[in-house]
Amino acid sequence: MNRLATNLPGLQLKNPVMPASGCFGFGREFSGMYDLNKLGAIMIKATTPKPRFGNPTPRVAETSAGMLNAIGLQNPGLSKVMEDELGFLDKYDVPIIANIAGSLVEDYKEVAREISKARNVKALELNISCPNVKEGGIAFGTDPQTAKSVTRAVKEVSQVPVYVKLSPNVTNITEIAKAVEDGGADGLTMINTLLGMRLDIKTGKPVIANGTGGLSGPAIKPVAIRMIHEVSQRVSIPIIGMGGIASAEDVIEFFYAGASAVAVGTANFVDPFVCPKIIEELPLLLEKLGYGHIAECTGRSWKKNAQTAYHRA
Amino acid sequence: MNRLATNLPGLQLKNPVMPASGCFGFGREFSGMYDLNKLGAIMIKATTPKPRFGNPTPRVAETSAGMLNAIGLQNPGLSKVMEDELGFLDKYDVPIIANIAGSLVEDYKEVAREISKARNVKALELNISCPNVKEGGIAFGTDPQTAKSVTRAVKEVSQVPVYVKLSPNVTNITEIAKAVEDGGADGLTMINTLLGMRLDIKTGKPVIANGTGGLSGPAIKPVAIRMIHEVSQRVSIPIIGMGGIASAEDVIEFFYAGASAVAVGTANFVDPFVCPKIIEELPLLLEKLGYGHIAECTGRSWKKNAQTAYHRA
Amino acid sequence: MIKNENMRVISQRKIAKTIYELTLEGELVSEMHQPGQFVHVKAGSGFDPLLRRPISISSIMAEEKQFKMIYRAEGRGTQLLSQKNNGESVDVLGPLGNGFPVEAAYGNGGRVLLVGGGIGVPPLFELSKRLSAKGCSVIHVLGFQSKDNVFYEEEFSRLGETYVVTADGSYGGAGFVTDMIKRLEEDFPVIYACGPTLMLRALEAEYGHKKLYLSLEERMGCGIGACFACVCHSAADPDGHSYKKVCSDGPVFRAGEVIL
Amino acid sequence: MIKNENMRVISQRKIAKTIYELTLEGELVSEMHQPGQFVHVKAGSGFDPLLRRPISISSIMAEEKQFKMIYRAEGRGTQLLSQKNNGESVDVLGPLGNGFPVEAAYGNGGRVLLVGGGIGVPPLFELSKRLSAKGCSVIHVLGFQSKDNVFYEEEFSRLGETYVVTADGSYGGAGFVTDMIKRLEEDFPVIYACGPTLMLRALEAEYGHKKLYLSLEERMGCGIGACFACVCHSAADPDGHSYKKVCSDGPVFRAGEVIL
Ligand SMILES: Cc1cc2nc3c(=O)[nH]c(=O)nc-3n(C[C@H](O)[C@H](O)[C@H](O)COP(=O)(O)OP(=O)(O)OC[C@H]3O[C@@H](n4cnc5c(N)ncnc54)[C@H](O)[C@@H]3O)c2cc1C
Ligand SMILES: Cc1cc2nc3c(=O)[nH]c(=O)nc-3n(C[C@H](O)[C@H](O)[C@H](O)COP(=O)(O)OP(=O)(O)OC[C@H]3O[C@@H](n4cnc5c(N)ncnc54)[C@H](O)[C@@H]3O)c2cc1C
Ligand SMILES: Cc1cc2nc3c(=O)[nH]c(=O)nc-3n(C[C@H](O)[C@H](O)[C@H](O)COP(=O)(O)O)c2cc1C
Ligand SMILES: Cc1cc2nc3c(=O)[nH]c(=O)nc-3n(C[C@H](O)[C@H](O)[C@H](O)COP(=O)(O)O)c2cc1C
Ligand code: FES
Ligand code: FES
Repeated sequence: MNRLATNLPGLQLKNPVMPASGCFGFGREFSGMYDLNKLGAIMIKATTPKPRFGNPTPRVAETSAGMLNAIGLQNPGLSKVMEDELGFLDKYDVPIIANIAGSLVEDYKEVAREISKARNVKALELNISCPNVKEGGIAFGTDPQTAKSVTRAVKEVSQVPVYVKLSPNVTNITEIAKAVEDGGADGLTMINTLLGMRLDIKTGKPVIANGTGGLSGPAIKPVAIRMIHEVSQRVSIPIIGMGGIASAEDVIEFFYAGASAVAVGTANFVDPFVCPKIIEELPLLLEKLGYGHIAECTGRSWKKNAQTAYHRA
Repeated sequence: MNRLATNLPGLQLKNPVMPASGCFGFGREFSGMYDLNKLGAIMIKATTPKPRFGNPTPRVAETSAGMLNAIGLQNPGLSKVMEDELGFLDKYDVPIIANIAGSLVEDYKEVAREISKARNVKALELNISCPNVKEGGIAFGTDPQTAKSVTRAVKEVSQVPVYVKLSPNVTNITEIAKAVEDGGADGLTMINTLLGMRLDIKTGKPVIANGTGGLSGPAIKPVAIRMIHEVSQRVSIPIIGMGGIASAEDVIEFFYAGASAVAVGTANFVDPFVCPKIIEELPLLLEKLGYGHIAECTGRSWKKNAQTAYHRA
Repeated sequence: MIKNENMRVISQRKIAKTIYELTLEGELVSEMHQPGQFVHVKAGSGFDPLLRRPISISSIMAEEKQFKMIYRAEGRGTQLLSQKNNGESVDVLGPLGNGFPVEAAYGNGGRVLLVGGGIGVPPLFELSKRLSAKGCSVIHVLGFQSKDNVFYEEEFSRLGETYVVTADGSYGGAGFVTDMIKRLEEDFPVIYACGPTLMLRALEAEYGHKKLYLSLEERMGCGIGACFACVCHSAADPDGHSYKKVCSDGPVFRAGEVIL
Repeated sequence: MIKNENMRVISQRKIAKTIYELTLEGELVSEMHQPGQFVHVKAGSGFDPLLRRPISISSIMAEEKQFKMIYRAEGRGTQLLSQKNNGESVDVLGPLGNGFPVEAAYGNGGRVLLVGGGIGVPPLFELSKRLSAKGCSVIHVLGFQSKDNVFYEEEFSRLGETYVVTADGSYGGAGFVTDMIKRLEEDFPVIYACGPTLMLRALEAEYGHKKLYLSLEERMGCGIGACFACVCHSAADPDGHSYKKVCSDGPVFRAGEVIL
């Protein structure tokens, strides 16, 4: 019995577990550690039109049950990503979700137009929630109108379904979610990091060079669950959930909240084998809990009958 | 040398460390464990005009390095608080900060008018950020105009300075902070809890009966630091900082961010002696770090010269 | 008085499936006076897990400055606790709450019934010791899920007649403690009980008119009465705003005092 | 190949003020081939602390399937690590990174200079062992803060001439390693160094034209090249977007390869 196969717009997934963008590079490093074919999909590092070096170091800091990062969207730029990275990943039978970013709407459009032509890119993830860059990023994700229009712009040029990645740093996440749904989003991914900061006790200055950074890891899981629970009841597009996932139990909790697939971020740094481990454990856990298929868990916290034929492969 | 004495509007504090509202009841329980006179001040549990039972149980759930609560502002009501609780606390030489809440602006005004007359109440803490009640609470704290007008209404009737407690569940906390400053707030207290949720892996239902709850504890510290860092640079009223404080080092970090005093919440549950412990350790830590007075730390992360005569007693 | 102490592990024993008996030593023991009180235990260092775990005091050895607790290692906190070895220390806050009123059993005639369910069984042990020491004749009815989970049958038997039931019938009588009590066909003027809420409700329905004392369980924050996490409605005012805190007013209440 | 293993603690020794030497055993040792590589250690169970800690491999005993690391117990992670006792296990990911190119020292004539500062000293030990084994004549200049912090002087002395300097002059020569190197008045065609960035910069300024290999330190997320936390600019393109990752391209670079 295949309890994990999952279909989402553009994505036929062996299982609904994938590494989150920015926490898996372009897969090369992990490919030496396990067979990437085990993954449901791969969300690659944010790609911008031109190469970006990102922020000065230190770029990460540890917090209680979490970490801050301010990488600043470092990436080799659209053409290198398409040639080298997507080329490398093409030998795997794994759909790629390309995380796209930029400073201007034009940037998003440019990356979307090109990268969506790549053979293995099956969906885009529109990153309008990066808290670590001065322009673009989160600025697009905190205002409903802006979020909607960048979604629409990207939808117009993309060859593949577009998932929009939401920022948790907002008063009303449902409003943003509905706006991007209106703008034509095929799905949502949530949550990106919470904006945070740590100060060095000796110097009084921020621990990371950028000052603020994005908070991720188990610490933010309750915020992610709350937001997915809220949004999933009010939109009709599927949600790929993320934020602190580190175990098969966490995956189920995200499904209960309303997710139809999940991504694992920070936990890859703690245990680089975490994704295949979760994928291996999930069927056993589902069996123990009495579910024939993981899709039965979606929205169980609020649905009368959680099963939706739609998400099930 | 007294490195800790701190003056804030209405508050002459032996030291700038106090238990946070809702995490210390009305002090009775702790009074059997240590001498409450050691505390800088006490922020008592939210008081509403009438008694409130609060939400059904379970009301708390553990999360990674944090906890969720949905107490729902349970309290014995204004008149009992004034008679029994403030009466009891009157035998201590500790200023009381009365946390006031309600469903309507009229409720806030009623509690403010009366409770500010109590001899030991030296300031009010206007709770417009409780995420656990259907009416009032957070609804007042997420819109700048509403926040400003409830602040103004309370200021009109209060006999003592008014501190407004901000919610972190907003897109732009500076905007709210400036609005309540405009409304006449004498100070800010921040942050209240982040809205979160946990689902039970067996039942699929929320672990706490209320569904969502407020996330507190070390997990949220980076968010608190970031917000205080941001707001303290843009308002000219002092900030009492809170959110995950559990050690003297944490206190210094909050001062660096821009706080002029701090409150300790969740950590009281983990170690009921945490407040006196921190108060004892602070002078030693300040000495080690080379500060003559804790006020020198305020805003050090962003100020050229952090010392402000104003905050120093 | 409530104290906080790093107590020394004297022994850690697995006594049934996932059930451990932990003996700790320290000054705090001299504050323990009443059976049915509990301690609040910090299972790990650091902030994960963050909160303390409430665990009943199951046996007090005042002279040795030792006490025992019996707990089920299930979640992260109790699992970490079960990994503590001899000589290591455990951060304990306590004793907390109001326990079983032993005096209530004096001079009522008849035997005193102690009813325990699962991890509600432990606090009855110190209670039974004290009642026996005072010359009361005690009888124990202990319910468990299954044979694997049964513990302390022999220890209780030494203090008085002991009946074990298991929900799945794999050991002792089959069914619930209430079934067993009925089968005993005896009138107990005083009953003390600790176990799952459903069990307590059943007992209250049947024996609420007796002197019945129930030890409740509720999720806790502080454990000392300060956070309002563990409240229940007073029976006198079921929909109103009067309440009792399980941690500091309880965990033991007389039947009829609060809404279960 | 990079592996993840719960390795067994063989010994844990305090060898200087806050400095510990930890010996671990496991299969992972058979993957360790190069001095200057590091492991990524999970110090506690659970999520506090969350991240792994990068610690250099200081000695490889391939036959015993054991290796040593030497670390300073300062923050929460390393303090937890220092509490691990014999027989307990430590979660290790490794070996990581590219270490010191031992071959670079072959056939250059003259003695090979190894320069270490503080907790940069440990990886030089395995390097020195290997160079010595290959017949190279090694000389060590080791800098520490103060007398209390000095470690492994004897161990290094057994492998070659060893000069210790302390910043406060409380032991050995006073001052910095660079002062000591000057005092040696010898021309070293090949130099390997590990220590604080300021020390590495000083060495680069003075000896950058030699075969100088520097082991860098940077805050890390993943330790395997996936998160872009630990990048530095390529020297060829100081303001551009080309970069090296300390964790997977380094931690050892040839002087002039990256911007320190
Ligand atoms: C007054 C009192 C006395 C108790 N005495 C005993 C005893 O003697 N032996 C024993 O095995 N258990 C006892 N319990 C139950 C015990 O507290 C829980 O089993 C324990 O807290 C679970 O922790 P965990 O780390 O295994 O679970 P986790 O799932 O990690 O716990 C998560 C959170 O939920 C709380 N929690 C989970 N289950 C319970 C529960 N049943 N009751 C209260 N809080 C819970 C935990 O305290 C923690 O805050 C008692 C509970 C109370 C209230
Ligand atoms: C390649 C490499 C090899 C190293 N080898 C050694 C060694 O052999 N012996 C040794 O004692 N130390 C070594 N270090 C430094 C060591 O990693 C830090 O001292 C350690 O991570 C601090 O952890 P903590 O728990 O004490 O401090 P905390 O303050 O709790 O650390 C908080 C966070 O900051 C990071 N951090 C703190 N200081 C450093 C630092 N100096 N470098 C990198 N990250 C840091 C931690 O890894 C953690 O993520 C090495 C560092 C690197 C990059
Ligand atoms: C080091 C790091 C880099 C990240 N880079 C990106 C990125 O490039 N694009 C993006 O959309 N999200 C990025 N994220 C956010 C994650 O994809 C994820 O949304 C977030 O970390 C929450 O999940 P987690 O708690 O499992 O890490 C990054 C996160 C981390 C920790
Ligand atoms: C159990 C509990 C009850 C609380 N009740 C109140 C309250 O009545 N009024 C209020 O303003 N804040 C209340 N808070 C919020 C705290 O005062 C504090 O702002 C928050 O918990 C963050 O600080 P901490 O991380 O130190 O706990 C409560 C928090 C907890 C955990
Ligand atoms: S647990 Fe805090 S009041 Fe009972
Ligand atoms: S630490 Fe992640 S890339 Fe180097």
